[in-house]
Amino acid sequence: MMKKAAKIIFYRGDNMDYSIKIAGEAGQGLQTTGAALAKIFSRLRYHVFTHQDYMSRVRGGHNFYQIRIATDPVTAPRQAVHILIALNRESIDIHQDELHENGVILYDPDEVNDKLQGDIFLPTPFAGIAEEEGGKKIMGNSVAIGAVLGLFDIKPDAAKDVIRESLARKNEDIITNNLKAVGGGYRHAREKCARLEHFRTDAPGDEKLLLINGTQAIAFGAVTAGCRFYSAYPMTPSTGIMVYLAGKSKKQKIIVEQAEDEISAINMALGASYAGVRSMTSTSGGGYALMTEGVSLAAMTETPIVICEMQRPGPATGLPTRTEQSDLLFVVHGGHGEFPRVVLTPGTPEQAFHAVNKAFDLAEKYQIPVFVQGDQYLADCEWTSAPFDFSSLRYHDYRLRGEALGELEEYHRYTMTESGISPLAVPGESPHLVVVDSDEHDENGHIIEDGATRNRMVDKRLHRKLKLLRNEISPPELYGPENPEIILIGYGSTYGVIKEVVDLLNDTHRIAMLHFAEVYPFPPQDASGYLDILQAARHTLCVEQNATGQFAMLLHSETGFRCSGRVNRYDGRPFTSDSLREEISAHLQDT
Amino acid sequence: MMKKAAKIIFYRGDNMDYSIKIAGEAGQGLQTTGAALAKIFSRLRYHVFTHQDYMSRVRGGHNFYQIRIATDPVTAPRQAVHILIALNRESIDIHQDELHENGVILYDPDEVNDKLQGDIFLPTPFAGIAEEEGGKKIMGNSVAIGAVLGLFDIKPDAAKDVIRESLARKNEDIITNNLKAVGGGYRHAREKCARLEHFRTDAPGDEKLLLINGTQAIAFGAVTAGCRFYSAYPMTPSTGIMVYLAGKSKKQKIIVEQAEDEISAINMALGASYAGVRSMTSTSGGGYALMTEGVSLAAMTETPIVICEMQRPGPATGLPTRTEQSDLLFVVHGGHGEFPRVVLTPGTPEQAFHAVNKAFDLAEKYQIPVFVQGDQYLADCEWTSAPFDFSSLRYHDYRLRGEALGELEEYHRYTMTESGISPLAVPGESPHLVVVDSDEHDENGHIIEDGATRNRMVDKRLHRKLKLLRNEISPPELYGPENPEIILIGYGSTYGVIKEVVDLLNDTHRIAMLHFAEVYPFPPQDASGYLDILQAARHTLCVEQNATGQFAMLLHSETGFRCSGRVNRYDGRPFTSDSLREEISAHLQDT
Amino acid sequence: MTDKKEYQDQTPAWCPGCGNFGLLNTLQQTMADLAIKPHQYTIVSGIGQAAKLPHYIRCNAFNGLHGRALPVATGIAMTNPEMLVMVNTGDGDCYGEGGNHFLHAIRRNVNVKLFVHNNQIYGLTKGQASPTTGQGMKTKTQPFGSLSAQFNPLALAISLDCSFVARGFVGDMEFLQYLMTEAIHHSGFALIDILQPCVSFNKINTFAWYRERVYHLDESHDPQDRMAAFAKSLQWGDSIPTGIFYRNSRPLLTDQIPPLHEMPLVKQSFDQQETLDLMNEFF
Amino acid sequence: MTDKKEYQDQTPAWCPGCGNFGLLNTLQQTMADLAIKPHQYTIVSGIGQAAKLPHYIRCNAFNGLHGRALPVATGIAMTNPEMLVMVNTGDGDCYGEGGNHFLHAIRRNVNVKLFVHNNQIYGLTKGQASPTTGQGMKTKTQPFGSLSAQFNPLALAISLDCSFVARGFVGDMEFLQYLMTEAIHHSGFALIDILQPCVSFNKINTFAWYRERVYHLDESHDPQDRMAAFAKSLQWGDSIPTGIFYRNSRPLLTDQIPPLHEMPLVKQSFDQQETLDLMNEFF
Ligand SMILES: Cc1ncc(C[n+]2csc(CCOP(=O)(O)OP(=O)(O)O)c2C)c(N)n1
Ligand SMILES: Cc1ncc(C[n+]2csc(CCOP(=O)(O)OP(=O)(O)O)c2C)c(N)n1
Ligand code: SF4
Ligand code: SF4
Ligand SMILES: [Mg+2]
Ligand SMILES: [Mg+2]
Repeated sequence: MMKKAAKIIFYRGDNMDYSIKIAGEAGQGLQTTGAALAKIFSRLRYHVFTHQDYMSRVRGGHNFYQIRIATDPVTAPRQAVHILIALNRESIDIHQDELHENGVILYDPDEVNDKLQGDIFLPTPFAGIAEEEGGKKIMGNSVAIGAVLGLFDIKPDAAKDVIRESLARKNEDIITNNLKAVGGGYRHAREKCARLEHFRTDAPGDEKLLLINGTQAIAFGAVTAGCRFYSAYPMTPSTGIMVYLAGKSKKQKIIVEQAEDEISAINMALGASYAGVRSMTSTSGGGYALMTEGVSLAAMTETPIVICEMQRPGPATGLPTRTEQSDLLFVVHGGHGEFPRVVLTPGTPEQAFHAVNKAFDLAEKYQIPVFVQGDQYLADCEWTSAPFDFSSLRYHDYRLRGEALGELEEYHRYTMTESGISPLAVPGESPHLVVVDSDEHDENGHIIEDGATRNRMVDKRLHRKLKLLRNEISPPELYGPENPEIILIGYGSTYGVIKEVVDLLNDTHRIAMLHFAEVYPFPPQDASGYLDILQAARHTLCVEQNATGQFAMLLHSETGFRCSGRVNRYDGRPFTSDSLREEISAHLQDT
Repeated sequence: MMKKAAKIIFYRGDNMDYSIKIAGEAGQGLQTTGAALAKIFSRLRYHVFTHQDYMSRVRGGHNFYQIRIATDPVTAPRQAVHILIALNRESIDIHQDELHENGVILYDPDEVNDKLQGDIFLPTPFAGIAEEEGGKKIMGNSVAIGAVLGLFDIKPDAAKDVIRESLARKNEDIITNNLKAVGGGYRHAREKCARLEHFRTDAPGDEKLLLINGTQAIAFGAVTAGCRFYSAYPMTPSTGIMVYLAGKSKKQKIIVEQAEDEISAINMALGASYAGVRSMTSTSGGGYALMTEGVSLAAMTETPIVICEMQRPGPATGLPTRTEQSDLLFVVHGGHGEFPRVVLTPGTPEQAFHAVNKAFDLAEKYQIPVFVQGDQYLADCEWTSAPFDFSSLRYHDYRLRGEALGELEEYHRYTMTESGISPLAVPGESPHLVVVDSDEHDENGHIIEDGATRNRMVDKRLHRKLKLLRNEISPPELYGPENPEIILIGYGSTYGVIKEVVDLLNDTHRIAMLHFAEVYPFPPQDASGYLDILQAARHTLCVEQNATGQFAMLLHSETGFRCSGRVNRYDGRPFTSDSLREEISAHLQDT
Repeated sequence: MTDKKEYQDQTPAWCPGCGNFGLLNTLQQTMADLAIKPHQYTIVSGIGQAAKLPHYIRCNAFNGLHGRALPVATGIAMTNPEMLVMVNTGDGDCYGEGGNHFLHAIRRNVNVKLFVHNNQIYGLTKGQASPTTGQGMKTKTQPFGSLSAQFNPLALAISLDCSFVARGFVGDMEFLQYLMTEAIHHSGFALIDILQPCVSFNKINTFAWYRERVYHLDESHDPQDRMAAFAKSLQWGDSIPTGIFYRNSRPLLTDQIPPLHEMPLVKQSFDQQETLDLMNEFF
Repeated sequence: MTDKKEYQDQTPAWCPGCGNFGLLNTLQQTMADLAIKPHQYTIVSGIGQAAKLPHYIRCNAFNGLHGRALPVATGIAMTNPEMLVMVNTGDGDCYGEGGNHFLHAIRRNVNVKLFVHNNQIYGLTKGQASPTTGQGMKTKTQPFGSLSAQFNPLALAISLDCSFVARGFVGDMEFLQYLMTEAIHHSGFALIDILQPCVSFNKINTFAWYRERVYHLDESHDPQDRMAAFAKSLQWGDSIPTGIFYRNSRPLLTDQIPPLHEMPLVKQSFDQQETLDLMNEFF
């Protein structure tokens, strides 16, 4: 059965929908400020969507943090900005064009040595106000937060808890002074801004909202799926997963080991999995490249493992802090020899949370490598969402342990079975021995070289499992009318932006999104009618964050269906709903 | 224009066509004996085809070396054996079934403690005869050679040069005694064999013939293509390439460096290429897995490199000394990010020789990684062939060096050009600097992060080059009638066996082979009519040495064409012409 | 003490006369004498002749990739510190392809026993130089002789403050058994570099060659003395010391990891419900 | 002697106050004083903050993959022994991801100068422990502190008989320039481990911390004495020696390779016709 999105949300028209951009150098604290603002609004039960743009450096350069706040769910960035907090002169130059006609630019006149004229400017001496309020220069960030609250006339109290939490380890004085700085910023904006009438808040929703990004959702998902061992080597944009898990190591009893390289990372994780616990590793494209031999080892030894591959623009080091979907076919085909694998490509943090849960389940059930593939955009974007639904979470321990194992008369690691799945025993818990081998082997796990055993093992490991695996894959999600004339096809992190574009265009077009959150094995065509729907549509545009259209290729090679057109972006920046809408419109006009 | 095979050779019917199998343990010298026999026959201007089957061990186990000798060209192994030289009892048990009805088994009665009855046995005390002739036990191998010559009544003198060369570094006594042993074996066979009438030689051809295997052809090809630096890590079945090149290091001025691992191997080769010489590395699937990050580096830095990937059955260590074609899609899609590459899949040693030449040319012309993909079967099989045609060899030094470089006013490594190809300068030969970077970069090779430069560089590096590259790819070879009803589709090392099967079936069927020796970028469909021919055929069977039909997938994903059927073998053993014929016939009957 | 026969498995595919046989026998005898049951230990190996060993002794086994035995062993040892984890693998595997893991496994000090079958050659791939091949030795891929300096695993291990560093010789089985026993009893990462003649491809470092040169470090050698150990480790040539060069009592990695303080990870139960609260941090 | 300005290129993207600036300046000054022209040397680097250096100094540059600078440098040095080849890269890059190449580059003894910017941290990826991070230092990914033993590159290099082994400190630029000059003049693989404070992520090993501890090895230290060098290399903590610990005169790899005896490979002409004769071996 085709899964349908619960309700079609209509694009927000006149509803509250603002974008705030904080821009400046790395090291100016824009990340802290942005995160705090996002949290304040989500606590107020507004929908929030944030994304970040940062350079591969620790200080200086030019970065930004963009926050969208609205009463309806928001799932992508927009082009226009209503509030620009410019932490330096350069940020004004770069982003002034993006300002909404009613927008306002906050800047520190003591920092930007220039008199900037007009209503659109709200000179705000961040550090100065902080000092006036009795604090230190560094508390200018709190002034900026206060000023934003001021624009919307949200009382500074709303910031209290968030500020307190973000400074948890600081002394009370610092917290008090920061809160005073928020108040100062608030008053400054209320007093000095000439455009206050353009900023209004609608009543927020009733529901408590989560605010979570992709790496957090993946890591949280791993904890709830029973991950007990995580080894990895730091690599943007996957590092957030390790940071989250390391923070939970003690309480949740998860070993987090930083390996000397990615080869070690995957092999350690395989060792832990062999020993009897669920294990995972994560990396980005370059690290995955180094892991492919280990992926093949997982397959041959039938050792369960979950691998999160968070993409960034390649080849090689590429644009290390930006986004791209360019490792799809590499993940689908990586590793020498032939073996089954699963590749999940969630589109939102919530989907990522569930994907990781499914990944651990499938990896252990079928004793195969399972991938969760994301990208920098998914990793870093924060989404608000209703509390995650735990009812569909799986947890079943498929391993043969302790007594159950001990009671067996015989045990052979690779017993031939109809399903291809052999019992997976934990070594050491009984006199039975667990022997695994990267060479072709017999049922006992010992090296063989004869052709007949080889054939049987390939059938067991590959053909039989593959047959069952196909049925585990969910069909793509159709969002929009059931008989669309235009279909925007996507997978992975473009989910949110495509969805919004469908909303933007659905009053004038019969348009829908077809989103694949599980891409390998490719979703079977029989059960769900997605191929019929594609074939019946006039325009089928595959939207991808890459240069060659890898998903369009995969779709074609797996189903024979060729999209009528492709929309590709490969400059490392995400689509905004506005830019994608334009591209789609242009496409439709061309044809 | 579609390339056509020069002439259709007809299957040999009554012409001389014998298979000799030498079987025994590793360490019994069967490789030396086999190689000598093959050489003796090729020197006599018979056509020879040999293949080997060996275990992943140095002594013991069970191995064989099979030699086919004929007056017509032979390009694949056959099932039936006319002469079995059994070096131990086990070899008789394993291979007796394969004996041709008129065949004969040579064994050493002193070794096999059993009286074996009947005409099919020719007890030959190899060591005993050697000793009788005044030599040592170890010269039993020469007795075996002599016995084979005896069966065919080829005078022992025919062995003289070959024996002398193979013992080049030994003293004259040893050589003399070995030659005596050959004589002893000869006389023994003439005197004792009851089936002499079944062994006859037809007159050989006039043409001098080469005898060469796949790794030799690749390595020889590399030398003639100007390869100057080779770094690799030993891995079966690619090691032969390193051995050949190491042997030529001094005279041909080629640096051969054994790296500490495959990662180092490819990065060293890239360093050498950057420095200004043609360089290459080789490996098998597991090593290639480790190299994929380096492949991506080659692409980003636009550093020319040739990579020979010699496949063996996977996943992981698999069957390390056997054959498979299971890394095709991994080589086509390996490496993170998107970039152009070329994958050549020669079918014979001669094709391999030329493929390597083309690989070096394309790698340097387009500044990309170029793959020559083979497998254990291609690596180890020896073929006779007419002297290689050198007239089509390319050699052009595309690098900007010395004065030509010095005269330039400016030099930027990644100058934007219409072709996408920027001038490739050799550092150090002029004041111009050569700066390359694995990050995205500007024309000077310096790191950038802006989207506009990124877009331009992707267009230059990927899109523009890809357009030109497609035109460099040769169409597949059609062997057989122009309007076949049945087409056997193949790529890589199955060339010879498919060709023979076409010969075997072409009196009863309108059957042809379509062989792809260059698979990526996929040969354009427009210029040659191969797709029309495929579409017009009733049966299109894709023959592959793997379990999943990767080439059939690639063909489908690139052209939309689906083969009507597939023939796959994945037990690590090559197809024989007889076994493949049977499978094809079965297929045709089924449908 | 158990019968050594209990530890026998597949028939070895090694060449007759290979030094690996003595090593295998010694290991079987060690396990029998220590009465460590086959299921109580796991042997991890890479790829090569040495790395086939786990198929020839009854044990839990993970025969992994070339060069990658140590990370796998580390993963097992961290997850289940009650399991005796050993690595049996070759010089090429451990010091060549796997060199980086060798360094960092020593730094981690996991409780893994590393037995390197050092035949100073790549055996399985038929005779290329390994890191420990003597300088100048010619092979088919080193036509001018092996030009890189011979790798000294003991000196390196001592430089990294490896917790237990020893050398053995397969021709001296009793002593080797003593070393293995000590390594197993030692708490910490233990390296025994074991001289193991390859009769097929190493025609220089033969049984006779080693036998003429090896001697036991005498009582006067203090394995706690790092400088003395380093000095001894540099000795090679006419006389080659065997024995325990160095040992210290660095804390185990696993003793410093709080999640392991109560019991091995593999024994800890998991309750999904208890993890769901973590969601609250995101409100 | 040339003007240092000739060696300036892009503006560094490092944090204000970073130790890398001093290192860059010193290197530029060294090249200027030695009058080695930008096109006469090549700097190879991996990925990290340190590894950005080749963009900031005028030179031939190969900014490769994380951890893989040394093999690239080796390929260049073997192909063109007339080129001065240097590697500037980070501690994580060289001793972590690239550890295996570090070992084997030392063994090869190619004429490469390796300058490791040792800030005892992963800078670019924002503060995870590197192999040289002090034991116990907590980071976001080492919540219980870095548990592995601190990696000692000097001791390891000496154990491998590295041809030139030194330590410098960016806060002591004149001495660092002396070390760089010596390394460049030395024939053989030369390591300088350079203490380079990371002001953003390493709050322990700061400029002040190093300044209080570093001292110059005095004249009495004989760099030919391997045991003394090893002893000195183990010193770390309250006082940290800098200077040339060890040097020897092992032959260069490239001097032992016959194809290089006449001239650099890159200068040798190629005549395809001359190679075709090789076919005769197959008749
Ligand atoms: C990634 C990879 N590279 C190369 C190989 C081929 N290979 C298998 S064993 C081996 C060398 C074995 O040498 P050593 O570890 O010394 O073991 P020995 O056979 O001498 O006991 C090599 C190079 C491989 N299996 N995998
Ligand atoms: C294969 C791979 N793994 C991981 C990374 C991510 N990465 C980039 S730099 C770096 C660490 C840098 O540390 P170091 O070498 O000490 O340099 P520093 O920034 O401290 O100068 C890492 C882990 C990468 N680029 N490639
Ligand atoms: S090749 Fe050498 S190491 Fe391998 S089994 Fe034979 S003798 Fe032993
Ligand atoms: S993060 Fe550290 S090493 Fe990197 S530039 Fe900043 S101070 Fe320097
Ligand atoms: Mg060995
Ligand atoms: Mg660092």
